[in-house]
Amino acid sequence: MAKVKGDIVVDIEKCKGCELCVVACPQDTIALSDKINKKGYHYMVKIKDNCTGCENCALVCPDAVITVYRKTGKKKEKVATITNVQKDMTLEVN
Amino acid sequence: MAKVKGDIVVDIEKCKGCELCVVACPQDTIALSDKINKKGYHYMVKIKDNCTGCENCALVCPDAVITVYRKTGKKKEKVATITNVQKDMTLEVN
Amino acid sequence: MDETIVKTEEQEFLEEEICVAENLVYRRPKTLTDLDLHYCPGCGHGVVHRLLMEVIEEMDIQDKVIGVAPVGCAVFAYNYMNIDMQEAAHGRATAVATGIVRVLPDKLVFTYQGDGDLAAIGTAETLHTCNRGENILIVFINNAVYGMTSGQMAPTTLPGMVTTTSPFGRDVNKMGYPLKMTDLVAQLPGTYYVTRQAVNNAGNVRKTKKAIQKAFQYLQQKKGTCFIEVVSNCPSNWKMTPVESNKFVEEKLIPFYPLGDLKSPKEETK
Amino acid sequence: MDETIVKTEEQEFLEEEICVAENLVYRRPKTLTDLDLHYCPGCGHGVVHRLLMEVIEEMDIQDKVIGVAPVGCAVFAYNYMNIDMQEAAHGRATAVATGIVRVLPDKLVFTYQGDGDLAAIGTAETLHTCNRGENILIVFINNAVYGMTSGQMAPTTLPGMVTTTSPFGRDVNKMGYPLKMTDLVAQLPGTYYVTRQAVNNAGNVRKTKKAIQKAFQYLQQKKGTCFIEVVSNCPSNWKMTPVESNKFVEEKLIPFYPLGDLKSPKEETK
Amino acid sequence: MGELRLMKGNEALAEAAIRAGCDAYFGYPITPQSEVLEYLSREAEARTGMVVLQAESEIASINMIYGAAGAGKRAMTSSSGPGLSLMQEGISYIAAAELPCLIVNVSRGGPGLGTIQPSQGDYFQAVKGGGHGDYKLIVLAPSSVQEMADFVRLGFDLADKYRNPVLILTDGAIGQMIEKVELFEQLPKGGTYQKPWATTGKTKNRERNIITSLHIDPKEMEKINLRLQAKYREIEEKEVRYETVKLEDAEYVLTAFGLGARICKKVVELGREKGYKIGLIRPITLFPFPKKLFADIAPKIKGILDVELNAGQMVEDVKLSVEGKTRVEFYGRMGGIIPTPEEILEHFEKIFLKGE
Amino acid sequence: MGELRLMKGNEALAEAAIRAGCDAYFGYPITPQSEVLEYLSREAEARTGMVVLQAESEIASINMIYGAAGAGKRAMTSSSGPGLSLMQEGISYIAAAELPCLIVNVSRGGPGLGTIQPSQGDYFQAVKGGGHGDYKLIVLAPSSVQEMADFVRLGFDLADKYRNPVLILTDGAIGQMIEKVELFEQLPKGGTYQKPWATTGKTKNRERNIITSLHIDPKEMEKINLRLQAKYREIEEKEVRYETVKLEDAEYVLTAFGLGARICKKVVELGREKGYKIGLIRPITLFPFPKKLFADIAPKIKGILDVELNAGQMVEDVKLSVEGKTRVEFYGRMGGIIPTPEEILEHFEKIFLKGE
Amino acid sequence: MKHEAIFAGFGGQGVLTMGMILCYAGMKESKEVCWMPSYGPEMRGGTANCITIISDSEISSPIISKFDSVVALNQPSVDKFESAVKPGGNLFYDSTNIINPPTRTDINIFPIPASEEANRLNNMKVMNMLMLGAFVEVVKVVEDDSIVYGLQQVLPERYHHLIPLNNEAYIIGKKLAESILAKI
Amino acid sequence: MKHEAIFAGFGGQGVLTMGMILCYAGMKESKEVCWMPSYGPEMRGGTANCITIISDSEISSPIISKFDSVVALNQPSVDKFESAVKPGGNLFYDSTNIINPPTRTDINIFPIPASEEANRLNNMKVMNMLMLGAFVEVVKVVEDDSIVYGLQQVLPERYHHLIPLNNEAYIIGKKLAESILAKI
Ligand SMILES: Cc1ncc(C[n+]2csc(CCOP(=O)(O)OP(=O)(O)O)c2C)c(N)n1
Ligand SMILES: Cc1ncc(C[n+]2csc(CCOP(=O)(O)OP(=O)(O)O)c2C)c(N)n1
Ligand code: SF4
Ligand code: SF4
Ligand code: SF4
Ligand code: SF4
Ligand code: SF4
Ligand code: SF4
Ligand SMILES: [Mg+2]
Ligand SMILES: [Mg+2]
Repeated sequence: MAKVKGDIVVDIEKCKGCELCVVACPQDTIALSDKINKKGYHYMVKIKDNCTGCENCALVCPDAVITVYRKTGKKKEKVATITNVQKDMTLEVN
Repeated sequence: MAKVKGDIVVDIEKCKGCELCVVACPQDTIALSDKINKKGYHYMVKIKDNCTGCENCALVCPDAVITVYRKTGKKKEKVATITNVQKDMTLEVN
Repeated sequence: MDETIVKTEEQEFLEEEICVAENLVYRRPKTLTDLDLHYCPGCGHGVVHRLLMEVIEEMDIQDKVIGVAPVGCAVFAYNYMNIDMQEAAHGRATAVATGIVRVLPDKLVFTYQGDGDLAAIGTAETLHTCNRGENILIVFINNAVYGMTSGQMAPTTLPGMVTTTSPFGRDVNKMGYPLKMTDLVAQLPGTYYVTRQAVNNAGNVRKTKKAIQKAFQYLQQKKGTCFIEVVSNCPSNWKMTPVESNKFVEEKLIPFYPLGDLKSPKEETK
Repeated sequence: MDETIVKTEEQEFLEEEICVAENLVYRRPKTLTDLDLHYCPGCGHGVVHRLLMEVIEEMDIQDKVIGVAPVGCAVFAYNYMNIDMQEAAHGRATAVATGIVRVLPDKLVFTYQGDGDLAAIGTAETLHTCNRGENILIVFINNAVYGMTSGQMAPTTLPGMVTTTSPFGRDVNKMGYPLKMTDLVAQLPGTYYVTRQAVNNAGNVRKTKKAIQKAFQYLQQKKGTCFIEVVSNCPSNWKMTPVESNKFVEEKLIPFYPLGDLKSPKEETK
Repeated sequence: MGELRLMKGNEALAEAAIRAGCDAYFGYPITPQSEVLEYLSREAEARTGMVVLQAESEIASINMIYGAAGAGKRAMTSSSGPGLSLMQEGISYIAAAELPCLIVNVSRGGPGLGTIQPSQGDYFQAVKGGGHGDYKLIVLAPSSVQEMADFVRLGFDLADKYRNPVLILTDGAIGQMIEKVELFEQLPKGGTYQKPWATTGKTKNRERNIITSLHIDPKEMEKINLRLQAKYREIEEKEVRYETVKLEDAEYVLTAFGLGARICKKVVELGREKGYKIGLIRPITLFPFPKKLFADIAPKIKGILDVELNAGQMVEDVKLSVEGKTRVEFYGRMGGIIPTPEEILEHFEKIFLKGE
Repeated sequence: MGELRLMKGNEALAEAAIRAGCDAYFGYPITPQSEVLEYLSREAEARTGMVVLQAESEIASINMIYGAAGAGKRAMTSSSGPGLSLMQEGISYIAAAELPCLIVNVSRGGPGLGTIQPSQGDYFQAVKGGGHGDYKLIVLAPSSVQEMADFVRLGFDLADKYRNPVLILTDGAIGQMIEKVELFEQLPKGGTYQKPWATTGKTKNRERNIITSLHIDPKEMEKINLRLQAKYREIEEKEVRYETVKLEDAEYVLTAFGLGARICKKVVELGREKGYKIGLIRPITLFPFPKKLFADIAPKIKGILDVELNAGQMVEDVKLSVEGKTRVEFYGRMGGIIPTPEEILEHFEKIFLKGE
Repeated sequence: MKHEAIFAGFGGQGVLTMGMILCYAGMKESKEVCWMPSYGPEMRGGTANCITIISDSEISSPIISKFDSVVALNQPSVDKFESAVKPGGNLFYDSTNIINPPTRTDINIFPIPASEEANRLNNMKVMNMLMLGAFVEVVKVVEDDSIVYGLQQVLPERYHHLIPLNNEAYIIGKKLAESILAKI
Repeated sequence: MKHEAIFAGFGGQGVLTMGMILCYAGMKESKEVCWMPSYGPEMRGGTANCITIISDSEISSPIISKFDSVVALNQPSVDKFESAVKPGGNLFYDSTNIINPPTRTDINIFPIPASEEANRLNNMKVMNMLMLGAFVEVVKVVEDDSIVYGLQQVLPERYHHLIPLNNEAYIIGKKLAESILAKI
């Protein structure tokens, strides 16, 4: 487990399954689910617990559906409360 | 008298008295008449007989009213017959 | 629904310990509305929208910014960007922005234009706006194709590239070479900051955001026209997956349209 | 009329001996009609008209050439040039020329445009025509002002220069710097030969003619777009005599718009 | 019989352009007609050597047409509402310089950016003249894919015959839909009309040709205008085209053009089923408008219901034709909404029958 | 009484723009109206801080107006025939987005490049809509230098009141001529109408403002269209303006607008001298057109002679108003030719009196 | 005879092709046919549909809002077009991937497990032929031969080796519908 | 009272100014005035003219083709406008520089040696005031005082020192016309 611990939350109904986050993740933490959302897209899910909170996935996501958390000693800039994110997508897929 | 002898013919009714030819002539051969043509312009006239046929005046004339002749030993490119030029503008002015 | 959620112990720990407000490092900017973007999966438009809204949120200039988006896939930008916006006729965004900034000189006005828009029909407006040095930011999404109208050749389409109107590949002898508007406007005295960026990977996204930040700062200082080309993708019309399209950006587009600042203020370049 | 002709002996001699067909070295080209040009006294338009017609006569291409002149002082060019011509809408000459040359690829098509026409309203057409490399010659008369409409500011008006729409002098902060279209088009791969000339003195007139000759040769060889800027004058709207205006060209315009080839074919530059 | 194919309206139009011997197409993409440029980009050059060029804008397109038509060639462009608006200066120039060419408006809902759904809101622009000055286009309104093809040939012929631009005014529905179409055979490229006025290079044995619309002397300009007006009167006399349905015994007449007329045919059927003596006039040429037909029938009928996909535009020409001699009512839908036959019939009943 | 001055029509218009509190003028030179931009370049900024910018084209001008008007400011442009044609897309957008602004057409003889002499050939373009889609401009037709000034103020007020573009349709003669004009006092810059819809930066306490004319859903688009049409009906009810001369006992009515109406006033004088019972209707608003006035008077008179400097454009609105209830004749000159009162009277006599 | 249908689904599911095949089939039988796609920016995001009309006589409006049959290949299409079926008309849908099935009782509903069956054939692309088979079995507007002809016209040459597979799918679709019809 | 005149000559001879001065003079006397220049490309090449109308009542058309008076400062203007004088009207022209004088007999012709006299005053620019003097002397549409006022309005401040010279020229013009009138 890396020193810096991170985690992500994905708004699966907004995800379009473009897979750009998957390619962007240096940790191979994420992948597309074999399920589809209401729009018919295979949405992104976490498949490992090694997220470092590097934000890469969120940065490349065209639909701004990823929220990233990172636990470090450093003081972070103030950000506001999170709204409208769903948490039920941390599925193991293969 | 220079070795190369030249002469010009001006279509005075087309001349607009812009004086550009006068400034362009290296020999000070030409000037504006104190008379005006039908359009109301002081037209260009020859005031000296030292024309070398250098063409400068004709080159800068925006109204294409100057015909130039030059007598040299050299063989010249064939040009067609001259039309529509008037010859009564070789007045002495001061 | 038949989906069962299997949480590992580790996951439970993470959620409890990490997903709390004080650890939040990235979330959708609030200046982006909650609507689903209508863009195709993987389209760079979404990334650039988000970056603009992030910068506006971070700089707290929502009440100062006025956006102009002309026809093109991003014509609905006003549905997503939670700021005052004007939709513009195809090609005329910079004229519209000129109209706005001349009467509201203290506002921060930006345009958001495609390559068809900015470099074909809007060529005259683009060049003259830059030449006058209007105090606006021009965001220029170069996806080498007319996205909205389904994939016709754009001024920036690469030589040999197949589109619906260059079905045998762009023939430079008949259709001309790709037009590098960014290179041209960089030479006009009116432009202050001219740069070419991309959003095909996280590193480039970071740089693009930086460029947008700088540009808004320059606008605040009334330095003149800022111009950011973003080399982007159009998976749908390129007939590629999003991942393939970003590879195409990397391997074909960026070599032709090299990234970096074409003109940057002296304070910055030294 | 009260004009008496006093001929000196010398004169008589000259006329007899010199003014004969075999000594003729310069006359009005026959490709110019016999009409009086409507231009103001000393206007450079006349000189360029004549040069074009001289080259066409000398190259014997009257039946190959088609000219396009848009609105501007030279809109009546078709009255003077004894060739097939099309009048074009303001700014659209190169689009019209494109239409012609695409359907008549073996003809030699040229446009004759003012600075307002080519560099303001016609910016997009100019740039894209050059970018496509249409096989035409663009003759661009830069007189730093809108001549025909009586002296408004042009894109090429010098900084500080007074015109009817810049009554306090062109303020580059509000109106932008003069736009050097020739520099821009020289960078497009579509252009083959790009040069800036002037007609303010006999030497420059000779060079301009040379440039026109070259351009028509390149058109015959289908080399792509040839672009000749001619830095010219507008005595009427500059409120100067023709002689003063040519001095202004020499002292103010040419330093800002330096003469010479901006792009010339490799065979030529070596 | 010609080749029978299933084609999209826009593609039939493009195919017909090739077959009609069109020399050059210049255009700019816009929904719902981009298929024209796309089809031609694929097909045209290889088959007839036709020039196909994607211009940098609609303004460039229309001026390229000006150049090519002035050079004596069959030239054409197509666009939709906003693009047509941009072409108005060029169209006025082309009409004034009397250049034969073909312009197509596959229109959509406006004003402004509007919607891309079909509409007939550009009737005024096409028929009254959206550009400056007094001029007229010959305006053809197809109502099927078959006519999309046929009117290209007809349009080029009329254009050449009268040295006048021809506009095909159609809409997104007709452009996008697929129907059977019988294609005419390939015609010689450039058509067969002589164009001695074209700028093709001044040869020794003729005076120079000039294409212009500038006539600075008002007397000269008026003369040109009078000549144009005389030409328009001739066109009004000779080139009126329309289709009628069940007019013989009609007490009420529906009128509509293009897509609207297709729907109204159904209305006539439905109405006749209910026993109403109802007929239809479909103007095919919007200019010249079938004035006389309307004027002649007006005193014999009880009323006209004009149906359009706009706020009421052709209805003015109907009223101008009948000069108060019968009641003229209007029913229209806008913004891309297409009225159903049932709703039109209902409206017809409400207006004309309920009071009786 | 306001300041009395001798002014050129174009300059009076420019001066009035400053005084009406115009915030921004964007324009491009074209004869016969370049004085507007020239005058404003000299005068405006120093006096009120008004923005004056020479745009790179008419297309840029109209879109700059769009931006400035969308930002809630009083914005204006002016041009002539060909320039107006280029603006048609922008005008359609402005009308659709309901942006108040002022557009001036100092028209000249067309079509095409035409002549720069005065003409009224752009009536259709102004009144029927030269752009795409169903929209209307409020159109004012001044016939004196005084009205060139007054209608700028009126125009801005109507524009703001209805959120609708206003077009002043005048011509080269009225733009170029000098007459006495009484100028109104300087009004506050920007006018006094509240514009809560303007894009001025989204503050915390309001939703974002959007200026757009795009409504991709036909139902939505139709709703917008119906709202626009309802507004136009309201304008038709409330804003009709006209002038009448000797209408009370008139047996024949002349009608003309702008410059034409000035000439026709003289015709009325000459006619009355000869004992003809002749009057004049001068529509001041071309849209809304004084339909009711014409409809009401039609049954009471023997005929109307419509006089225009074109091939017959307003005459269609006259005919549509009278619906066959009186004879409507037309007399027009084109291409910059201005008819004399005498020739009009002669034509009137020939048409209406010779047969009697 | 006149039948007005709409085919709807995600882009890539071949819904536009279904309508086209039907048109060719109709043309082969000298019927009047008319096909009208939805177009424009709503295609972004991936849904597509086409109206297809087959008739013995001239077809009036190409754009209609009520249909004799709706063929829906995904959930959004069921949601959007269920209400557009004329009373007594038919609604065909891919029952594999649909979560909220249609609920109307005044129409005939045909749940076809098309994805599942296509999956069994190892080619998701033939799902549209399955649905088309079901459609033709029920509405009988054209002959099966004509559909085979239509498929040949529409399929690019390079895919012609897939014709047998498509035909197989078509027949499966017919059978599935047949069995439902049997129950009605 | 209504007088319709046209002033015509080369650009630079001050013909437009003549009309303007007359307008100001008329306005001072509360008359209706209207001034209409010729404009456009025919100004290239240097000729200019303006129509000026002074009237006690509303002025209808600003553009007319027949004039009560024509004032022509050069040959082309005489050639162009001689035929535009109404029968019984006046034609004033600069007789110094004119080669082909007017020939009509149904109008009053006033040859004024304006260039010559202006030359004598050592300022060719005042030639227009000379002609204006002649014109006002004959047609008497405004008072001389009003002309002085008009001159002040029209002349830019920096030339106001030339007002006396202009007035002198004006009076000479009046006298020249007077002597011709005496002969009529
Ligand atoms: C005057 C006009 N012409 C054409 C169109 C059609 N049109 C809409 S967007 C567009 C181009 C889109 O391409 P681009 O600007 O590159 O934006 P993208 O969709 O690729 O982001 C075109 C041609 C229009 N709306 N208006
Ligand atoms: C659409 C349009 N806008 C404006 C004009 C008016 N106009 C005619 S020529 C011209 C510009 C002339 O300047 P330039 O092109 O520099 O030519 P020059 O007369 O100086 O040679 C303008 C603005 C026009 N004819 N058409
Ligand atoms: S934050 Fe970084 S490590 Fe975590 S999932 Fe995203 S890309 Fe992977
Ligand atoms: S980048 Fe965003 S939209 Fe794309 S798959 Fe990942 S989470 Fe979904
Ligand atoms: S340059 Fe020509 S027009 Fe000018 S003064 Fe000399 S001869 Fe006359
Ligand atoms: S030819 Fe030369 S020397 Fe002779 S007049 Fe002309 S410029 Fe002078
Ligand atoms: S068409 Fe292209 S540019 Fe438009 S949204 Fe889709 S991927 Fe993006
Ligand atoms: S106005 Fe200027 S450019 Fe035009 S003819 Fe006169 S001098 Fe030449
Ligand atoms: Mg693009
Ligand atoms: Mg110029």
